[in-house]
Amino acid sequence: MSDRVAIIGVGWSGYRPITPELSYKELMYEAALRAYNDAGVDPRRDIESFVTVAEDFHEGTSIFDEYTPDQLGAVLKPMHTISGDGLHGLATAFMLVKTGQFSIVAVEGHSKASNILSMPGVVAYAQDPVLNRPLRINTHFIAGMEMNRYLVDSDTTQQQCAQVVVKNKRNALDNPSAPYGAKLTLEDVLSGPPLSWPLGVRETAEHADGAIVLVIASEEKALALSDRPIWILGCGWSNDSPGLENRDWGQAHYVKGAAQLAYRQAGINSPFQAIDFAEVDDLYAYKELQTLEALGIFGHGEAGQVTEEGLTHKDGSLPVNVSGGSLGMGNLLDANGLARALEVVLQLRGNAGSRQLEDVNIGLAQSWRGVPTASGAVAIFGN
Amino acid sequence: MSMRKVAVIGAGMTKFVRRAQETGKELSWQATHMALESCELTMDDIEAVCLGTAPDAFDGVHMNGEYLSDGAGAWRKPYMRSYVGGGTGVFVPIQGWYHVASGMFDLVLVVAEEKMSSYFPHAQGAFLTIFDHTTERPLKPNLLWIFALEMNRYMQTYGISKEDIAQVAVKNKRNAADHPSALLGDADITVEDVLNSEVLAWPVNRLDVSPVSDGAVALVLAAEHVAKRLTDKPVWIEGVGWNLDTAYWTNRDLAYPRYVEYAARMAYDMAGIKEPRKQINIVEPYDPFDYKELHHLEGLLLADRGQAPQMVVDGITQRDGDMPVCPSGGLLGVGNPIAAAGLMKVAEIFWQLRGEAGARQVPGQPKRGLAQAWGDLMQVGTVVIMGR
Amino acid sequence: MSDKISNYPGTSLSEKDIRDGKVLSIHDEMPGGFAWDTGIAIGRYLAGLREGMILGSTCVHCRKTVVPPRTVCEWCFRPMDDFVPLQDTGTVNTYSLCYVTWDVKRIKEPETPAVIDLDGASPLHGILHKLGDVDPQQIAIGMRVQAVWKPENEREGAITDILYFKPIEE
Amino acid sequence: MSLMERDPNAPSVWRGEMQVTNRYTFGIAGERFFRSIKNEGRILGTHCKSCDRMYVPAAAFCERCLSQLDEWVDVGIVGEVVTFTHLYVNFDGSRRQEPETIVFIKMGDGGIIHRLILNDNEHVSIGMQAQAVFKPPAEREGSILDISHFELLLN
Repeated sequence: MSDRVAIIGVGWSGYRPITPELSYKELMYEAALRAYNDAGVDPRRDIESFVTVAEDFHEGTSIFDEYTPDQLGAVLKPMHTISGDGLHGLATAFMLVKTGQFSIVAVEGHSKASNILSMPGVVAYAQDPVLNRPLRINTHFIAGMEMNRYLVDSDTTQQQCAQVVVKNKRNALDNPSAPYGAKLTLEDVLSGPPLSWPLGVRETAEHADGAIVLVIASEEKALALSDRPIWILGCGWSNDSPGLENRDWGQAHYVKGAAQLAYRQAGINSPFQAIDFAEVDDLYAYKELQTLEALGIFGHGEAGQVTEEGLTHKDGSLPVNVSGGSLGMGNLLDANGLARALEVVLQLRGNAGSRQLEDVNIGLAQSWRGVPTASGAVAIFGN
Repeated sequence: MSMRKVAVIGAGMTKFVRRAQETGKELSWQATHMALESCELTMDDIEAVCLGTAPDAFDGVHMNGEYLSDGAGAWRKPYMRSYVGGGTGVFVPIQGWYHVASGMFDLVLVVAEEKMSSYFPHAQGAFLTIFDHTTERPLKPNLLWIFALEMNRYMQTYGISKEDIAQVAVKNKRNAADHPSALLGDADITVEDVLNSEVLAWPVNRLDVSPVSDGAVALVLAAEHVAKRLTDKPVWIEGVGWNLDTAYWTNRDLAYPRYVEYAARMAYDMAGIKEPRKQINIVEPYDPFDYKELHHLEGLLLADRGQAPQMVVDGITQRDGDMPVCPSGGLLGVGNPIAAAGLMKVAEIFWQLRGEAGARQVPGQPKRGLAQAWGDLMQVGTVVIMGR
Repeated sequence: MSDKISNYPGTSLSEKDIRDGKVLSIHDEMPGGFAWDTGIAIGRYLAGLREGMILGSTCVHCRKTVVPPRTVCEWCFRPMDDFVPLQDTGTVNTYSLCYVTWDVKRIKEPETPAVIDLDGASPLHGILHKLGDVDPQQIAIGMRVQAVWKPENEREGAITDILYFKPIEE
Repeated sequence: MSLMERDPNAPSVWRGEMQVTNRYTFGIAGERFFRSIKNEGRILGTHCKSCDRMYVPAAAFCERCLSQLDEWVDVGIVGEVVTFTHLYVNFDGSRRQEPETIVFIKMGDGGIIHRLILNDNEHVSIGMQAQAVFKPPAEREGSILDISHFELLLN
């Protein structure tokens, strides 16, 4: 086993509601080229293994992994696909390096959500085909039901959830990669149309296109190639029951399991003390609050209140989703977690431009695979 | 830096059937449950789960890995699904290998499932959408095309006859007669039967092809210190390799699977194997079509280019030959529930090396075996080498 | 097999079992509409086909001309240098005579898919298409062929603007 | 990132369908679970002895310990509202004029996801009791739709 593992290069393309000028391959290529350039590596010579995260039905192609190698420089190299979130892909690269067999690995994730003409139908195809799908209920209902139960269990209010939208969309205005920034009031959010009560349309992330590539390296390579490697201190991932009937509707156990694994590696006992900032799932606004509690950063029922108090704001003591989150950057499908890891890396390097946080040394990224799943991952980074 | 050793300590599999009543979750559970029982472990012992399944279109569930997770034992555990098309079945144990070799986990479940019969009206329909959506799909290609195109190129390049290739189908279907899970075992099949079966896509006849199937297979992987505690017959994963060629499959020579060679070289290097033809005792190469077994033996460097057919003709690859190939019966005989079929090959090597393969046991107490799968658009090779 | 395994699970059904309702089943279909962005390279490829031209792309560094065109060379990872018009003639690299549809129903006259290595592209660089105007039994690897195009006013910028490739005498 | 020139007149999208058509069997547990709904109007669970959990809908295996479950139990047709939502979009994403109410009704340690039909002036809240309303036996096909909906059970 090697010692530490670092991110030595990042590249991205997008994120935008549509990307009509580029094919998905060209979008991936743009992100890859930037990442390799950033890391100072030649993929044909230096990168030893490649990982893409993708799902067939997001691409409109069965066995999509066929189409991954060329535009990443991975032809005739060990490359595989993980049907998971970008942070699952990152964890895979982390493990590959930890085996000692690979010293440089690239991870790619992308979204061409704008090319999917029937998104609700595609998402619904993830419902259990016998137990749930015959009911023909729009899959957002799962978020509505979960939010309802979470609000009751945790004494959280709709206003507190709406506050997440105000914060994240405001943060997005400082992120040139975020297409959905806006200056909204609490009233703007609360007066928006309902989607799946108590969940509103404005509390739901819209889709975006984009691609992200990260270059991961062993400690030895990282120190040789990079003057500012960002260390992966821990990663974890976990699943709760896939069955809607077997789940705990109030709590995100998939976050807890993933966090425990990541904290154990990073040696973190008190996440609120240890972590300087976090990028967490907010595909639906309540998810940010539920997730922060499941991560153990705040106690059960506290996340809403601290959000109102401004603790998670950009200038608060533990900024959350300074990038703008998914509410601001858009839902990038399988690439969501990589967008979050990317933001953490940029912040830890001091490369985050006008949204740069001061004095940050440890950041956390977390992702969820969206309805109807109970699956997600966590990664912790340090500079 | 020395790598952590990883062992296979348990295996389970369902029957491979044309249409299973079980849901995909239930098939996964049956195989997983059996694998745990085989090494007397419970879910409390398992630290992480790896799943392999091929296109979502088969099971007919978007994010099929998530759907199958409970059957694979993933409840509140770290769980991931890997995907390299048809190569997936031999990739999942590689995924399990890096879970353990990384030092992250000591005991990992590896599960592969496929329920092809859920695609309706015919499983082949799922393959219509594997081609490039803009430049190829409008031609309405079906899966048989690319195999037929590759087989023809292979035959033409080396002057190989259909008769020689048909011997592979005969050997594997005969071998499968001894496999309790097999769908298409046939102890009496002849070369004539294969050659006289209906032409699907010349040069491919019906009996050159493995059957569409449903099924699941599971393994338990353990780190060295745990494996030694749990069993006195661990089977070590000595080398792994995988490799992906360009998606532009009409821009390369289909006569030789260089991606298999690259994957094999990676695995041989890791296993310290210098002379594979001497050091590998049993081979389970991927055989969804009979010519593929030959193609892959060449890519694995176990036969010279164009010379694999002669090995079959000479009986070298029979179960009692010098280098038994597909003693399980392979995909041609046991069946081809894609990802599960690949993992079945790894399970076969496990059972063979432990001397637990029953009627299929190859003589001579083999020490080392190799399983290989292939997938995508004539594009990916996955290789696992195991030894006692 | 392992001594502990006495029984292999798995319940086999016949098509009739399901059709007759001996076991319960349900059908579904995913609404799967896509509008894939063609991008720089494939956009031009389709535009070329509309004009009756097959475009490849060339990498000066690797001295390769490939088809269909792409913006990056997969071998050296440099940007491709330019589009290159190829000839619409080529050589049959391999072919099949396919007697079944995708759902394995018999057809009388075989479909004749082939990989055609195009003149002007690097050796062994071709595209998937079909052969036509030929007795299927006369098709051979190495045969010289040429594209038969749809009439200009029917072309739409698609690979099907080429109807098929037919043998030529040279 | 390209040296190659974009053609502004080139077709910018290629449209196509990803054909995914399926037929699902109900599985070993699903077969019995839905047969009993169809034939008897009864909702069955299976009990895991080692985890002491009652799976509803009945499952063939315990997802926690992977034991085989063969203790089948009638769990009745009434349960508590664990959570609910008023949904303003249809299956295809189009907007609804009036929302539909979706509930999760607890039965055993699991439950049923379904629609809740509210009578005039009725309001649902978490913790209320609701009961399954079945289709007439002649219209049942062996499906989750054999339960027409749930309705509140008012004391």
